Amino acid sequence: MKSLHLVVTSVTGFLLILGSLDVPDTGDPSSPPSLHVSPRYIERGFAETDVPNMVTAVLADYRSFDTLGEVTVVFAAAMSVLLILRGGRRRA
Amino acid sequence: MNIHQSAVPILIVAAPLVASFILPVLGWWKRAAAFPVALVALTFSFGVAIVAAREVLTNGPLQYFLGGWAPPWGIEFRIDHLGALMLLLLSFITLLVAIYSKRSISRELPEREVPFYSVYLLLVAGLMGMVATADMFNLYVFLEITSLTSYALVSIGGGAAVVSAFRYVILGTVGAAFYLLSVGYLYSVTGSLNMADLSRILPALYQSNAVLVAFAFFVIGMSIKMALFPMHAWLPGAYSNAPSAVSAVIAATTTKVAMYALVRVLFFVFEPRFSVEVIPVTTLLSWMGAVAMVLGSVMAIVQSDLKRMLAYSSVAQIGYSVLGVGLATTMGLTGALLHLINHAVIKCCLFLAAGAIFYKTGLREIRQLRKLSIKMPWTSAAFSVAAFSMIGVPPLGGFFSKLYLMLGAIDEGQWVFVGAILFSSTLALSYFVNVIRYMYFPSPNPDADAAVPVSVGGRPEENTASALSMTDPSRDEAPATMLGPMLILVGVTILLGWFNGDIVSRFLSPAILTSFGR
Amino acid sequence: MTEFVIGHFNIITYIVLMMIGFYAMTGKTNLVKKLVGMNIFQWSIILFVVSLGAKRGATIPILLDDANHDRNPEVVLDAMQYVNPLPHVLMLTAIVVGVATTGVALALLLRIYSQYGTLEEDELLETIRSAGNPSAPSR
Amino acid sequence: MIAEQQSIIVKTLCRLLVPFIQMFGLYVIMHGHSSPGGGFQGGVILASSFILLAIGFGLETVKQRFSIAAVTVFTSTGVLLYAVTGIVCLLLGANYLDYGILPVANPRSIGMLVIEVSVGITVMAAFVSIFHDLITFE
Repeated sequence: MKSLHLVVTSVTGFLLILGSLDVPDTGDPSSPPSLHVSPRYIERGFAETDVPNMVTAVLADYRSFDTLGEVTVVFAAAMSVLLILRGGRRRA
Repeated sequence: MNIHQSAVPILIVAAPLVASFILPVLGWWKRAAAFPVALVALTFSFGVAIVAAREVLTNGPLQYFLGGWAPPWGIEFRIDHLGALMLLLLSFITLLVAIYSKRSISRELPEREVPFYSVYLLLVAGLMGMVATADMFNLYVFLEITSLTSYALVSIGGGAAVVSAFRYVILGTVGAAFYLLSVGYLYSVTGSLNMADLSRILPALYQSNAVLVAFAFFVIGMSIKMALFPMHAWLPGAYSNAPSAVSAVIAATTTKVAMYALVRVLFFVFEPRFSVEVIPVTTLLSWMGAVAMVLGSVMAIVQSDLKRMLAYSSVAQIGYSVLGVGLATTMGLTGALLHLINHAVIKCCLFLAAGAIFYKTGLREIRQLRKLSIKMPWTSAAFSVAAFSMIGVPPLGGFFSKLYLMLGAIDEGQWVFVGAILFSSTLALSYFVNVIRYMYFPSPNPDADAAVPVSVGGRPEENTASALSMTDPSRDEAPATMLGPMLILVGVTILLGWFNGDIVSRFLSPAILTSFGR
Repeated sequence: MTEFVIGHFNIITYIVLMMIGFYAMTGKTNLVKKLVGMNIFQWSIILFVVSLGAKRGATIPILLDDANHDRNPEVVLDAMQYVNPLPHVLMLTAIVVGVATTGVALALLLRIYSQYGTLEEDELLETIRSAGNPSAPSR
Repeated sequence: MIAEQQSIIVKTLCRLLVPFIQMFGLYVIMHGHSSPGGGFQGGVILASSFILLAIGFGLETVKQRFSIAAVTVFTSTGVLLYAVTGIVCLLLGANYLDYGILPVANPRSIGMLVIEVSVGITVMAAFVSIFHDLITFE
C-alpha cells in the first residue's frame, strides 16, 4: 500500500517537472503573465481606480467578485463549523 | 451568434447569496423565519432562471461584466444555451429539495435550521456560480464554496457521516487543488484567466508541455469532483450517510456541475481537436466511463442498503455521461448532456423516495421494505417510475439519453461501448427490480426476510416501532411536502421523455454546434 | 539542466513540497497527519502561483510616492517597474479558501474524535465495521 | 480546554498587547489602499487579539465583551454589507459592484473602503466564531 502511494506521488511530481519545462523562467519580464493582462492593472490602475496599491485595486475593484466569493468562503466556513459542532454536546 | 449584455445572470447567483447572509441575522431574531426566506430566495432564482432561458432562446447567449470591467481584466458571466438549461435544472431541483427538507430537517436537525438553510443556500449559490462564470479562477472560488458547504452538509447525517465527510474533504481538496494547479500552469503560459480569451490564445500553444500538464491535471481534478470510477472513493459514503434531503441535492447537482465544467473546458476552452488528436484523453475518458458503468452497476447489485445502492448506481450513471463525452461527437455529447439532466432528475427523485421511506419507517435495508406499496403507495410508485426511467424503459427520459449514447457509439463503430451500455442497463434492471419486488411482491416466506437485523441509524425507539408496524402494514404515506416534490420530479422525467427532441434541438444542439460546428 | 534549475528554482521547490504533502495526504493513516499534508499541498501550489508574478528588477505593486508622475492620474506608468499584482490577488483568495477548509476539517476531526475516540484511520474503520453499520465507508 | 486563570505574567502581557494588536488591525484595514494590507489581513489580526484575550483571561471574559450571538450577527453583517453594496450599484443603474456610480467624491476609492471594512468585519467575526466553536466542543 505504501509503495503505491510513493509511486503515485512520484508520477505526479514527474509530470509536473515535465510540464514546467515550458514555464517561463522566474522573474522573466517577457513572460506571458507579465505581458498579457496584468500591464493594464499597473499602467492604468491608479488612473482608473484612485488607489495607489495595485493589489487592493485588483482585489477590490477589477476582480471584486472573486473577493465576494472569498468572503463567502469565510462565511461558509463559520456557518459550517457552527452547523457541525454547535448542535452537539456543548459545555455551558 | 451574437452575445448580448444582460443583468439576469448576476441575479440568479446573488439571490441565494444575499438570502444566506441575511439568515443568521433573521434567525437570531426568529428561528422560524429561516425556511420561508430560503424558499423565497430559491423561488426567485428559479423565476430568474426561466427568464434567462427565455432570453437565451430568443436572443442568444447572455453576458455580464461584473464590476463593469470588460474581460479579460474583469470577471465575466456568460450563459449560453447549455448553461441556461443547467441553471434551470439546478434552481428547480434545489427548490424542490428545499420544500422537501422542511419536515425531514426539523426532525433530523432540530434547532439547527438557521445554519442548515444558510449553508444550503450557499451551496446553491456556489453551484449556480460555477455554471454562470466564464473565468477560470472564479470557477475555482465557486467550486470551493460548493465543496465546503457539501462537506458540512454531508457531515451532519449522524453515525459514520463525519468519517465519510472527512474522506470527502481530503479527496475534494485534492481535486480542487489539482484544478488550481492547472489554472496556474495555464496562467503561466497564457497570462489570462478568462475562458473566451484562453480559447483564443491556446491554439498556438497546443504543443506546449505546460498546457498538456495543465490539461491532464484539470481532467484528473474534475474526475475526482465528479467521482469518475477509480476516483469515486468519496461518493458512496458521502451519499449514503448524509441526511436524506442532502443526499438528494448533492447527488443531483455537485457531480453534474463538475461534469458541466469538464465539458466546457474540454470542448469550449480547448478545441475538440486538442483532446481528440493532440492527447487522446477522450479515448481514455470513454474507456474509464465504460469501466465505471459496469463496475458501478456490479457494486450496486451487491449492496443491501438502499441509499448505498443508489450511490453506486450514481457511479455507474456518471460513467454513461463520461462515455458520451469521451466519444467527442455531436451525437455522443448530446447523449452525455441529456443523460446528465435525466440522471439529475431521476437520482434526486430516488433519493427523495429513500429519504421519505426512512422518515416514515426508519428502514434503510432493501430486504426490510416488504409490502411497502401498501404502506406508502405513492412513494413506492414514484420510486418505481424513477427506477424504470433510470433503467431506460421507453417512454421515460432515461431511454432517450441512452439511445443517443448508443447511436453515438454505433456511429463511431465502438461496439464494445454499445455492449457495455446494454450490459450496465441490464444490471440496473436487476438491482432496481430487486427493490421493486420487495416493495410490491414480497416472497411468500417472510422468515427469510425478517432475519435481517433492524438497521442502525435514526432513533432506536422509532426503528423498533416501525419494524413492528411493517409486519402489519397499514397505509401511512409521507407528508405532502415530501410527496409533492417527488411526484413533480416523476412528472418531469415523463416530460423529459416526451419533449426530449425539443430539449436537444433548442438547448443542446446550439451549444454543441458552437464548438463542433467550426 | 543547470539553467533549468536556476531559472525554475521556485518550481523545483514547490514540486518537492507538493510531493511531501501529497504523500502525507494519501499515505498516512492518522487523520491529523492527512490534514497537515493537505495544508502543505495547498501551500505549495500557492507558492507556485505567487512566484509567477515575479519580475526581475521590479518593485512591489504599490505606487511609489517619489515617482515622477506625482500621483497625476493621467500619467501612464511603466508596467516593467512593478511586479504583476494579479497572482497576489488570486493567491490571497486561495489562502483564505485553504484556511476555511482547514477550519471545517478540524471541526470534523473534533466530531470524529468525540464519537469514536481515535483518529487512526484503520482503527476508525474497524470500529465502524464492528458497530454493524451497513454503510461504513469502504477502503 | 483553556485554563480559566493564567499566571500574572501571561495576563499582564495580554493586557498590554491586545490594544496594540487591535489598533494595528484597524490600521491594516484602513490603510490597505496605499500600503500592504486590507480587509482580510486586518480582520485576521483583530480576530487574533480576541483569541489572545481568550487565552489569557478565559473564554468567559471575552464572551462578556463580545457575545457569541453578536459574533454570528457580525459574521453575516459584514458579508451582507459587501453584497448589498453590489446591489446598490445595480439599483443605481451600473453593473454589480461597479462603484463608479456611487454618489460620493472618489466613488471607486470609497467603494473599495466599504468593501475592505466589510471583509474585515466578516473575517474577524468568522474566525472568532470558528475558534469559539472549536474550543467549546467536547
